[in-house]
Formats: sequence, structure tokens, C-alpha cells
Amino acid sequence: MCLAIPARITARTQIDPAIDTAQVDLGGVSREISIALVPEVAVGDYVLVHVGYALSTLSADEAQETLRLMAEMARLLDNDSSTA
Amino acid sequence: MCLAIPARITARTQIDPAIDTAQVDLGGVSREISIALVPEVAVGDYVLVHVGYALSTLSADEAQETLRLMAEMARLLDNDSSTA
Amino acid sequence: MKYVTEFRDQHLAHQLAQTIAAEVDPSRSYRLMEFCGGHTHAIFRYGVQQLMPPNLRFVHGPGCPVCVLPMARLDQALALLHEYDVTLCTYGDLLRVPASGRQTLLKAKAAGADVRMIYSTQDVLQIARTEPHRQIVFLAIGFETTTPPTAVLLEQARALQLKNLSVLCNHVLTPPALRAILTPSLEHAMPLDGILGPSHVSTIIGTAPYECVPRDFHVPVVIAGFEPLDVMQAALMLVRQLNAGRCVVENQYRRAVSAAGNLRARELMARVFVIRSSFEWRGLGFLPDSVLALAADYADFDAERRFPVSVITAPEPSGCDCPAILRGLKEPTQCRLFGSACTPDHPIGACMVSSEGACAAYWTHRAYLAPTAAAET
Amino acid sequence: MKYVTEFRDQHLAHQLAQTIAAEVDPSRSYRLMEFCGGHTHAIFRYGVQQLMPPNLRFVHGPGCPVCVLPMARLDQALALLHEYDVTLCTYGDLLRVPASGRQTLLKAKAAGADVRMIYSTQDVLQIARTEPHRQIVFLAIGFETTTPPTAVLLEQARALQLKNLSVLCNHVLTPPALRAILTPSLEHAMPLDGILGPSHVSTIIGTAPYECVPRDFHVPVVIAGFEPLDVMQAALMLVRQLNAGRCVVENQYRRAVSAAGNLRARELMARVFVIRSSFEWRGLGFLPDSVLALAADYADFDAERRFPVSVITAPEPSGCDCPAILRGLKEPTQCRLFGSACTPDHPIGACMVSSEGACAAYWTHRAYLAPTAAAET
Amino acid sequence: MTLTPLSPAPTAPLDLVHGRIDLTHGAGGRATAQLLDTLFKPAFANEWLAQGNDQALFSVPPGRLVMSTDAHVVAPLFFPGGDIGSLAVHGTINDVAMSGARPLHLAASFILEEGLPLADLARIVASLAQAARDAGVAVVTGDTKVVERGKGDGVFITTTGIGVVPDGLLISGDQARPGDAILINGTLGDHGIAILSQRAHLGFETVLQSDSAALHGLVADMIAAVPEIHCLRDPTRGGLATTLNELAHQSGVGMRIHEAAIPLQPAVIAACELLGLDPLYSANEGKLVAICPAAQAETLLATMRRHPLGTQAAIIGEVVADPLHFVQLRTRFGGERLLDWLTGEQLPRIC
Amino acid sequence: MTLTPLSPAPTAPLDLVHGRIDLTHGAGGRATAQLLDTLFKPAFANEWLAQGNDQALFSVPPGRLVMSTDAHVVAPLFFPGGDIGSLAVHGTINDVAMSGARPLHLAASFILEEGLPLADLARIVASLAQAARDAGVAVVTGDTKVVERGKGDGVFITTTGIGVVPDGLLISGDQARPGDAILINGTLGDHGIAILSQRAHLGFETVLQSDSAALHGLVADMIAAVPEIHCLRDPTRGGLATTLNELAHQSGVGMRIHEAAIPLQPAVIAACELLGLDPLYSANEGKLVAICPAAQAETLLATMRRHPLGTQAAIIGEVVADPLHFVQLRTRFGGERLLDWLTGEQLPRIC
Ligand code: SF4
Ligand code: SF4
Ligand SMILES: [Mg+2]
Ligand SMILES: [Mg+2]
Ligand SMILES: [Mg+2]
Ligand SMILES: [Mg+2]
Ligand SMILES: [Mg+2]
Ligand SMILES: [Mg+2]
Ligand SMILES: [Mg+2]
Ligand SMILES: [Mg+2]
Ligand SMILES: [Mg+2]
Ligand SMILES: [Mg+2]
Repeated sequence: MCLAIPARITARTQIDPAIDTAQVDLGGVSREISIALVPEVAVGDYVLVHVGYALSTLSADEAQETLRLMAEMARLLDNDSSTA
Repeated sequence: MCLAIPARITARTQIDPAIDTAQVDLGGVSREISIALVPEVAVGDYVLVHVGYALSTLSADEAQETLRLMAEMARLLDNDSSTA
Repeated sequence: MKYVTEFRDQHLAHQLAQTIAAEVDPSRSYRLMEFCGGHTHAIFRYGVQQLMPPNLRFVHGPGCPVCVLPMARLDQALALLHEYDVTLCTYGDLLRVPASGRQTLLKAKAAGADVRMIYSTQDVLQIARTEPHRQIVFLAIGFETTTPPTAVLLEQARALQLKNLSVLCNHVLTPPALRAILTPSLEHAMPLDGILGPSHVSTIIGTAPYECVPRDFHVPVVIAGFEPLDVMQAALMLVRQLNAGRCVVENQYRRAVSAAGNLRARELMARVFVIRSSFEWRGLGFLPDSVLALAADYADFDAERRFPVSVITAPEPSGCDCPAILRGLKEPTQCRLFGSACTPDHPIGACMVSSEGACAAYWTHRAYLAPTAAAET
Repeated sequence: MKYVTEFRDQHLAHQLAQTIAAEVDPSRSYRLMEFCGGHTHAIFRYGVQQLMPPNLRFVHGPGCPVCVLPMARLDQALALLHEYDVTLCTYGDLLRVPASGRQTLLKAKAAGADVRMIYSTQDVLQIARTEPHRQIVFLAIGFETTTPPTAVLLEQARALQLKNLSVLCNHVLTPPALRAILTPSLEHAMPLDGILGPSHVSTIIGTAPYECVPRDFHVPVVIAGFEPLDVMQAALMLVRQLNAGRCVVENQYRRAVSAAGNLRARELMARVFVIRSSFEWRGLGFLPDSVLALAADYADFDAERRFPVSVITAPEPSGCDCPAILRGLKEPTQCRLFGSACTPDHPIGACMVSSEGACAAYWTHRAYLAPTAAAET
Repeated sequence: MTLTPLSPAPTAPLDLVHGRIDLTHGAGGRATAQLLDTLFKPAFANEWLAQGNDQALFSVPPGRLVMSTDAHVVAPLFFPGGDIGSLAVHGTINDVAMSGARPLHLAASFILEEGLPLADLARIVASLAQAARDAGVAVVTGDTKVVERGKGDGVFITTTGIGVVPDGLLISGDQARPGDAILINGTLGDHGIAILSQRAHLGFETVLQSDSAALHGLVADMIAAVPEIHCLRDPTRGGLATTLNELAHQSGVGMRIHEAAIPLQPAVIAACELLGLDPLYSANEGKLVAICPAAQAETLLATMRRHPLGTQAAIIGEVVADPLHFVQLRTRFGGERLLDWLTGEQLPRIC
Repeated sequence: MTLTPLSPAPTAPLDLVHGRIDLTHGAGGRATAQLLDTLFKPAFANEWLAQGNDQALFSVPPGRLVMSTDAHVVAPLFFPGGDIGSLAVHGTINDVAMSGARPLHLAASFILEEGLPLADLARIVASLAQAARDAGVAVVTGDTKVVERGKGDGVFITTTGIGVVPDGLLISGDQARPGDAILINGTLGDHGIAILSQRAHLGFETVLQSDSAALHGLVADMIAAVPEIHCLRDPTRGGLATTLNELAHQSGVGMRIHEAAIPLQPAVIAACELLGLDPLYSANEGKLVAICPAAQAETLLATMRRHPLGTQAAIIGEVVADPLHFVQLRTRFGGERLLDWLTGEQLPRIC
């Protein structure tokens, strides 16, 4: 559930005073989204976009850490299999 | 101005209480018209129809008389020319 | 078709034509104005003029409700569409009539305005009842013939307490127009010898309103039906009055017109409408007491009150000779735009749009016009 | 695509699969429920199940907002369209979901109802502002992820004093559903060994609300991202907890989910919504305190108040096993309508419509289903 | 896990009683395929459609080909004497036949509006198929699109036809010559007035039927009898007056038409009087104007009258030299008037 | 009175800057004639249209003919990489070419909505004419109707094409055989996503362009190199997935496709991720699926890659025996999934 996709903030915009918006880029696709839920975002941040809203910012460090952990889990086995 | 055409009342109708209507026939074409302006019309009468309203009833006697007069005017000449 | 076919008989027409030819006085001319576009239409459609002797000419009058509607009133209807997004209902005749800048209701419709062609005021009632959320404005035009149906609509609207129906009223009166035509003016070079009186207007107003014409202007009137034999007989009746030096109102169209007209319709009009003190006619200018407005009891249904718009009165299109043509002072072929810039496909004046307009009639019969027609008059 | 492509790496996937295969205890089985349809979708789309050892089975949970919406709520939306001629805005996901009598919003639209597919609640705001004469109703569905955008809309509507906007609220809460799933019942024959916790719901609510699961039900939870490597890593984390006899909430999806979630969004939800005391979920029945309704300050924007309709609660379609499937008690292939009367082209239950629905997922992967799958469980 | 497939996807049958076209029917997926398989393919069944490709492959006899296309947008979809389905066949077959060609094949392209009752669509498709069978042509290829409610008007059907022209014929709008006779195969204005009678707000009733019919059989007889025919054209939109002006313009000639010779149904005359219309500008869908050398006119007339679609055929006028290409009408009353091109639309009027 | 005619009717020029289509343009009278004379005839100018009849007459070279028709209903009318005018040419030419035929002639039928800016119509007609010229086909006949505002959507264009199939070819959807290779000429989903990006409420921006193009030149090269091609089809509405299912069904075979081999533009992938769509169900207007014996696959691939419309051509899978006609996809991730027919419409979704 809840289709959401990471996208990079490329600009803060405010076309309509009733709406806090930003422009995001996702692999060459750009769209205006609402940042009412994460007003603190800055250009360059990655946010999770769901139904035209940024839900949260993505942590580059945590992403790295997760990938590192995965690689470690896999490497454990690589080591195992290389030793097997 | 004021396109109007003689048509024969074939039935009194009253589909809508707000509107006094009658069915007319004109050479095989029938239509519902308003008779608000000539409520006294009876089935068989000829009325002049304009923008979906009967404007007046047509007098068969007067029509005959007009045609008779025309024929007379024309005959006068026929006689003239036959004597010429 | 009873009461129609009999009055289009070709044989009788030729005999009547011969009678007229025999009776006209070759030493004078007969300029007979057919007030109504209905007569104009019949004259052209059936080729009645061609059957007449050369010294009897039909002169076309202003009796076309489309032709006499000033551009400013169409501009007002367009402004009302534009500013209030109403649903504007009107007769098909008006859709292609040019307003300022060659705008038309048809073009406004194409650009998104809600313009509906209706056939009867009962259609307007129907629309207002089935679309309660829309404001429905009926753009009403017409002489006394077309006025009672608008009055019926207004009575119904009041009885049903419809809050979404109003009328932009442009109903005009025949007698003031007739008087205006006949009032001598500097430009009025060539006087009229007789008047073919309206047929269907007269079914409503009767024959009495025309009595002023022979009395005040010394021009005979014959109320005439719209079929070609009616026109021819009426022409003969006028010739006979003129030859005999008589000058009265006669009624050729007795089968439909009585002296009193349609009393019920007249009462209804008197109840629903009042006479405007002044109103502009295209061609005839501002005529006093010539146009109807909604009576006080019906003021709530007056579109001009409900949807005020300010329209800068548009000047009539430059070069268009409609004014002179509507007064019988010029023929369409004398207009320098006729057939060049102005054709029924791209009309400049209303007289080129209405199938009763003199310009449209001339255009449609252009094959039969002498190129010297302009010089003739 | 950063943060996406890395988590779909085929090489890493195969290594992780080998690690899992190496670490699972062959003497036991691992029944891991992915609560979210997002996980279900990833598992099928990337063939994650096929990479797992045979004793590790993913069990599909009720985390699809479309699937758990009871038919009666759709009937209510349809009744509202029918009785009040409103403009109903909703997400594309709902258009083909069957209501009573196989009616759908798409069919209602075809029959003339004003149904608009929107992508964002900001589109709803836009529609309400540009069409002031229409009553705009937003049919809101979704878990905590999708709820804050509705809250933003309601705050904007109130600030702008929009009189033509209201919300038919069907926002549901994850924790009560999780509890319902885990509460032992007579029918609940096969217990779950672990839970893959929601990814995007958790970005809003954080990790704390899941603490009750290990505490009260002795089932470990790993909050997992929606990419296939996320799912695999989370599965491995659950396997390790189970093998080690641990039972806690862990967070695999640390790049997007914090312990506290999105505080601003949570505050906003608390301001705009209140918890309904009881509400029916398709499959799970009436769950206490599981659904949101508009708070008193926003009562004016509540479509249920503005447009009261009486809907006879429709019985779920007979033969449809959605309820059991949503609780993890049955697999879609065990429904006797699966693939015969019920397919995505002509769905009977919501689980066959949503691309996150278990039945649709199974159908789309029917080529890979053993015909004996029904017998297996 | 064994990869044993289940049965291929079944679908619930189309509800041809209460169902409506929705957007899924136009998306190109299984709903589209079901619509085609249920409604269109069985109705049109022929070897070329059965090829199942996005185009039909066929051999043509040697000779010259003609091709013609028409979009059909009539409202209402069903009218006295026909419907949009049969009209779509007749409209295009007639344009093909007006070259003297024998119609071979039709392509039919449908634009359906969301909300269209499937029952209506089924009737229309059946009617189109029947009309094609009656005319001996096959609908060999087609297309179906669905547009959102409010972006269409029920159904639009564009048909395109091809046909083979026998050697030696030279029938074209530019072949009229002064002295030629002008013929018509029956009463005029029936279709236009029959359609108008169905418009709710005009609301008049008549026994009038559209004259919608395929004319290629009549044309074949005419060509057999008088291969020297110069022009054939069907006076559809814009009516006889418009078609005569087109032909006069194209051939650089004038025409004189005799109103008294033009066959008209009384109800058409009456409806036109009522609404201020002219039947000579009203549409026909089963009529043709034929122009041939005067010497063959009586032969052609006799041939036409022998055909069921020409029993009321008449010689209505003659081609004359006229550098201004006027079409003139001698009225029943004895006057002359110009039969001009249609200006704007023919609208009901009050004056 | 002498009967001296005045000059024939002049008309004011069409206002191609501010003017709009109104109902008179469809009435068949002089306004219709003016529209055709001003806008359509000069744009399409060719000897067949110049015949001025309601049908075009021409000779065809000996051989088998194909005929195909498509209604084009795209919104918006103008989109990155094309417009409805060029699309209407490409869409039909491609269907003709997919039989291996050389396209000959087009018929074009327009349904215009009242209110359409004449400037837009002029652009569309010019674009259609240019696309036809570029493709070496002539628009030999046509039709124009006008519908009331709210009963159309700007412009609908139905084009019908005919073409000649060289002797000896047998290219048809039923000719795929187990073992055959499946090829594509470039990236998928570009048209569908480019169109979607223009829908106001989705409002995303990309550099994506529609791939709209006429493929008959590519096809000619392919046939010259590999006359044994079994199937050609353009994966338009419903995308690659739908076309493969159609072909599998028609030939009674299964297919195995390799996701990693399918060329996709990054922006297409990204837009699909954003909206929850699948690029393999997204429409293409300049792509073709080719199926040929495995032995010729590399030759065909090399030929395609040499053509400007095939630089990114790829072998994407193979035909297999499968009584259930499944199209299976080996994913980039290494799993298997079914590439089923499109269900309903592809709609943006939230879950
Ligand atoms: S021809 Fe045209 S411009 Fe001249 S008077 Fe008549 S309407 Fe006016
Ligand atoms: S297959 Fe269909 S009927 Fe069966 S449980 Fe799933 S949705 Fe319900
Ligand atoms: Mg044609
Ligand atoms: Mg035709
Ligand atoms: Mg034709
Ligand atoms: Mg097609
Ligand atoms: Mg409609
Ligand atoms: Mg096609
Ligand atoms: Mg195509
Ligand atoms: Mg195709
Ligand atoms: Mg045509
Ligand atoms: Mg529109």
C-alpha cells in the first residue's frame, strides 16, 4: 500500500499562497508537490513522494548503512561459500 | 415578417397544466401548439400558427369570398380580352 | 395545404397580372411599399415584381424584426452572456446577425457561450423548468405578431414563480414605424403612393391602427396576405384606390384579419407590457412610443434589471446603407458593399441576414438584377 | 533512480537469498505476514517468494486500503452521487472496485455521474475553487500514509472557507488492524511467526506503535522498505530473531522511518480527525477505535453530515473469500471463484481489483501457481 | 513451485441489456477485446476480418479503384427509416457508386462515448452489418475508440469504402455540358426533414422516413443503359441546391431547374412551410443527381423508373452555358429565382 | 428587367488567427466549401483530390491490397513530439505497413467540435499534410463534419489507408512459431507517458517526446533483408504487453520476454514509478514488434539498427510452445512474472 517514491527537491515554489510547494525531480521527471508535511526540506534533499505530498526526508547515511549491512550479510555468505 | 401558416386543429390536449395546447395538422405534419391566444378554438378549425402559437382562426367564408373576388377580377379581363 | 395552395395559383396570377397591367395609368408611377419582409420574401420568391407593369414598383419597408434591431441590443445580449454566463434563448433568425466587430451569437456560442436556438417561447419555459440552476434569458424580438407569445411566457413564469427566467425585450410596434416612414424628411426624395399593410401583425392588432395613415399622410393602405395572389390582389386594390382618388384602409386578408384583431392577445399585451418612451430602431433612429418594455408587475422578469450591463452604443457599420434601405430611400444594389464585402455568408448589416431582409432578397435574386438598377431609382 | 535502483540489485538479491537459505532452520517453518499490499506487490513483481527456501512463506495481510473498504461505504458514495448530484473525487484505485450488484464508480460515471479521478488532494482543492457552483466531495481512503494529505486539504478548505467541499472519510489505522489479525480466534488455524511492518505508514507514525505486537502477541516485527532487497533483508532479520528467540520491533527501513515518525503530520491528524468508536473493515469486521472521522471543528466539511443517505448495508458478495484472505487464513487460489467468476476484468471482491490485492497478485502470477496450491495450506 | 498454468482468463459476458460503454472498453485491453469479439466480429464476420490483423489483405480485380470516406454524426442515432449504422454504410457506398464504381469493401471506425448503452451499440452494429450484407460489401477492417462522456455524442462512425470502376466510364463532377439533362431518382428532402422531426424542441410528427439507401444497384442499371452518363452525385448535406451548385461550379456551366418537375412529398413541403425551410436545401441519403446528354435522358429516366429506388425519378432541368455558373429555378408560380449555395445552416425561423 | 448577373459570391476570408469553427462550417454550404478550399485542399494538394469529387479515382499496381482504418482521439491535440495531425498519418500508415505493404493513399475524415480555434485546425491540417508528404502518401479524399460544442473534443481524425503487398510475403499475426525471435525497434512507452505528462492534473514535466513516426520505411528495409518475417505489429494502445498477448493468442503460442533486454528511457521508468504505471502497457506510436525465425534474428536486428527508427532495436525474447498462450517476463531482478493483457485502463494509483 501507499505507493511512494524518492525524489529530489530542486526548488521551493509558492505559486498559490494557500499551498506550500516544491519542485522535485525523479530521474528526469519533475513535478510540483506539496511540502505541507515537511516544510523544513531544502533544495537537494530527497523526499518520499506520495499522492503529490512529501511524506518524509530520506537519510543518505541510513541508506548507506542499510546497503552496507546488506552487503555484509551477503558477504558473510560469500566468505562462507568461498571457504566452502 | 412573422412566418405563419394555416393548420387544422385535430385535438385539444393538456399535457401540462401550465399550458393550453392543441394538436394541429398541416399536410401530414402534426405538432402540439399553444392555444393560449385563441382558447375558443374547436377541433376542425383552421388557425394561423406562428412560433408554436395559434394567432387567429381562419374564416372559410372570407377565404372563399377572397378567391371569388380574385376570380372576378381575373374574369373581368378574360371577358375584356375575349371581346377584344 | 388548405388556405395556401389556392393562393399560389399560376393561372390566376397571370390573369391578375393582366388586369393590373390593363388598369394602371401609363402616365404615372405606382410606388407601393410592402411594409413587411414577409411580402418582400413572397415578391422575390414568386417573382411577383416581374409580373407587374414597369411603372408599378414594390418598395421594401422596415417590417423585419431582425433588420430593425439596433446593433447595440445585440451587443447588450452578448455582454450579458459574457458577464453573467446566462443561458440565452432566442429564435434562429438572430443567430447570424452581426453585432459590433462582426461578432454574432453563433460565434459566441462557438466560443463557449450558452446560446440556444428555440422555436417557441414554450421551449424557453421548458428549459427554465428543467434547468433550475441556470439563469435563462429570452432574447425577445418581433412585431405585434410575436409579442403575445412572449406575454404568455411571462404570465406563465409569474404564475410558476420561476426565479431563473427573464426576458430581454425588443418587441417593436408597427404603427409608429409606419408613421416614421411616412413623415416627410429632407432626405425622403420620392414619396410612396400606397402601403401594403402587414398580414400577421394585423391578425393581432386589427385594421383600426392603420386609419391614421390615410387620414394623416394621405396614403392608402391595403392589408394583404403573404401569398403571392394576396400581394397581387392587394396591389390591384391600391391601384384602383389611386386611380379613383380614394384613400382608405382596405383589408384584402379578410380570412385572417378582423377589424378588432385578437382582443385576448391585445389585452394580454396591455397587461404584460408598457410602451417605452423612446427606443432606437436600426435605420429609423429613435422613435417615440415605438417599443415595448415589461410592465411594473413583471419587472422581476426583466433581464435588463436583473443583469445590468453597460454597453457602449456601437455605431452602425460604416458603409452599410441599411438605414436608407429600411426607409425605402435606396435599393440594396445602391449600397457599395452589396455583393462585395457584404453577402449572406459574411453579412455586414442585418438586412443581408434575415431571409426577409431586402439585401438578402436582392442577393438571392442577383441573377435577375439589371446592373443599372442603381441608376434607375 | 537514487534510493531505488540500489535496492533492486539482482546480485545482492541472490546472495541474500543464499544467506537466508543457509540460516533458516530446516526443522521449522517461517510464516511471515507482510502487512502491506506494497510488500505483496514487490514479492510478486520481483519473484521474491521464488527466491526463498520452501519453509519460508509470505502470508498476505490486510494492508491495502482498497481491499479493506467495506462495500457499504462504496454504496454510500454511489447513493450520494445519485441523490445529490455531487462531484465525487477519488483516487484511481477505487474506480473499478465493486459495490453492491457489481456497480462501480466507473460504471456510475459512464451512466452520467460526475466522478473525477484525482492524483492528489491538491487537485480536489483546485476543483472546488474553480467550480464554486458544484458540491465537491472527496472520497478519502487510505492508511496513515494517505491521511495527512486529506488533513492538509481540510485545513485549507477551512482557511479558505470553502462552502462546496466536503470529505467522505474512510481513513483507517494500522495498529488496530494488526491487533485484530493477531488476536487468536477459532478460525485462526495457523499462527504467524513474524510481521513485515509497513514502510510508508511508518514514515508517519514511527516505530513506537508496533511495540505492542511483540509485547502482547509475542510476534516479532521488522519494519521493511518496499524494494525487493528491503523485503529480503527484513525477512532475514525476522529469521534471525526467530532463530535467536528474540521478539522485538526492528527497523530495516531506517532511511525513511524514524522512531517518532513525522511529528508534524501526526499533530495535523490529531487536530483534524477523531477516532471513530467502531467501523467495519472488509474481512476484519467491526474493529473498535480503528477508523478516523472528522473532528468537531471540521464537522462542516463532513460529507456524511452534509449529504445524509440511508444505505442498506450490503452483504459481502457470496462466495468471495476476501475476508479469510485478508486475515491470512486462506490463499486466493482457495477461493472457488478465483479465476473463474472472479478475474481482474470482472472482479467480485476488492482484493481482485487493487494491484496490491492478494487475489490480483495471484492472478497476475497464475502461470507460476501449482494447481495444488489450494491443497498445500 | 511447479509452473503449472491455470486456464486462460475467462470474463463475465457483456451485459447487452443494461450495460454501458465505459472507458475500459477503449483502453485496448481485455475489455476492448471482449467488446470486439462479442459485438463486432460476429456481426461483420468475413474472411478478411477473420485475418485478425490491424489491416485487411485482399486481392482486387484489375481496373481503376475509387476510395471515399465519410464521418457520420447524426443525432438522434435512431430515426424513422434508419439509424447511424445503416446510414454509415449507405453514405459511403453511395459516394463510391457515384463514380460508377462497384463497391468492394468497407472499413468502419467507431468513436463511442462513455455511457453509450451497449444495447444501442448492438442495434447499431447489427444494422450496419445488415446494410453491408444487403449491399454485398464486407466490413473488412475497423477500429473502436472510447471518449469520455461529454466529448462525443453516443456514436460517431466513419466508414471508408473502395470500389472498382469498370473500364471506359468517365463519370465526374466536371463532365456536365450545356444541353445535358439533369435527373433525380425521387422525392427530395425526406432525410433532412425526418431527422428534424426527431429533434425534441421542434417536436413535430410526420409519417416521413429517411430515404437512406444504397444506390449502387441503381447506378449499375443506369450505367448499363446509358454508359455516357456525365455526372452522378448524391445530394446529401446541403441538399439538391448545394449539389447542383457544386456540379455547376466544377463543370463551369449553369443550370435551369423546373420546380414543378421536382418530386416532393407533401409532408416535406408542409414541414418546411411550418419551419421556414426550403426542401431543396434539405439532406437526402438515398438520392442521386444524374447528368447525361439530352439524347439519352429518356432512356436513363425509363431505366431509373424501373428500379425500386427510382420509381419517382424525374428530369428536373438542363445544363446551360453560364460563365457565372448560376443555378436558376423556374418556380411553380412561373417566376424565376436563383437556387444559391446554402448560406450558413438551414435554421427554423420566425420571419 | 434584364437578367444580367452580378459577379459570383465573394466571401470574407477565413479568420485563421481569431476565428473558430462554428456550426455553419459543417452545414455543407458555402462556409463548408470555403473551409475546404482555404484549409484542406491547398494543404493536401494532389491530382486525386483535385478531381473534386466525393471519391478519389486512381489506378493501383497489380498485387494484393491492404486496407486499415483508425480513429484518432488524442487529448491534448498538441503534445511533445507531435499532434493529432501527424499521429493520424502515422497511426494508419503503420497499420498498413505491418502487413509488409507499401502504403499508397490515405482518406482523412475530420469531426470538428464547434468552437475549435481555426488556428489550431490550420496547424493540425498542415501537420497532417506534412506527415503524409514525408511518408510519400497522398490524402486523396476526405470528409469534414462539425458537431456541437460538448459533443466532440476539438478534433477527431479517422484515417484510412490502402497499400500494396509485394508478392511472396506472408506477414500476419498468426504466423509466430515456437523458436522465433521477438524484436522491438526501440524504447517503449514514450508516447503514452508523453501524453500523460500533458494531462493538467498529473502535471509532471519531462523531456519525453512521443515516438510518433511512420514505420513503412523501416519495414521496407526489414523485408528486403529478411523476407521470412512472420509477424509485424505496432504496440499502440495497451502497449507491448497487450500486443504480445494478441500475437500469442492469434498464433496459438506462448512467449518469453527478457525485461533486461527491453529498451526504456529513464524518464519513462521514473514517471511510471511516480504514478504506479507499467511502461510495458503504455502506448507507442512509432514502434513495431517483429517476429522472425531465430536464424534470421541477428540479420534483422542489424538491419533495424541501421535505420534511424531502429537505432535502439533489440531482441527481447522468443516464442515458445504454450497451449495457454502466456506471455512470461523474466524480470531484471531474476524472477518470473506474467505479462498479462491490460485490465481495464492504466490509471495512476496510490497503492
Ligand atoms: S448590402 Fe450589406 S452593407 Fe449594404 S445595406 Fe445591405 S446589409 Fe448593409
Ligand atoms: S478471488 Fe475474487 S471472489 Fe475470491 S476472494 Fe479474491 S476477490 Fe473475493
Ligand atoms: Mg465521402
Ligand atoms: Mg457521402
Ligand atoms: Mg456525396
Ligand atoms: Mg485500430
Ligand atoms: Mg453528450
Ligand atoms: Mg487500424
Ligand atoms: Mg493504428
Ligand atoms: Mg496496429
Ligand atoms: Mg463527405
Ligand atoms: Mg469538450
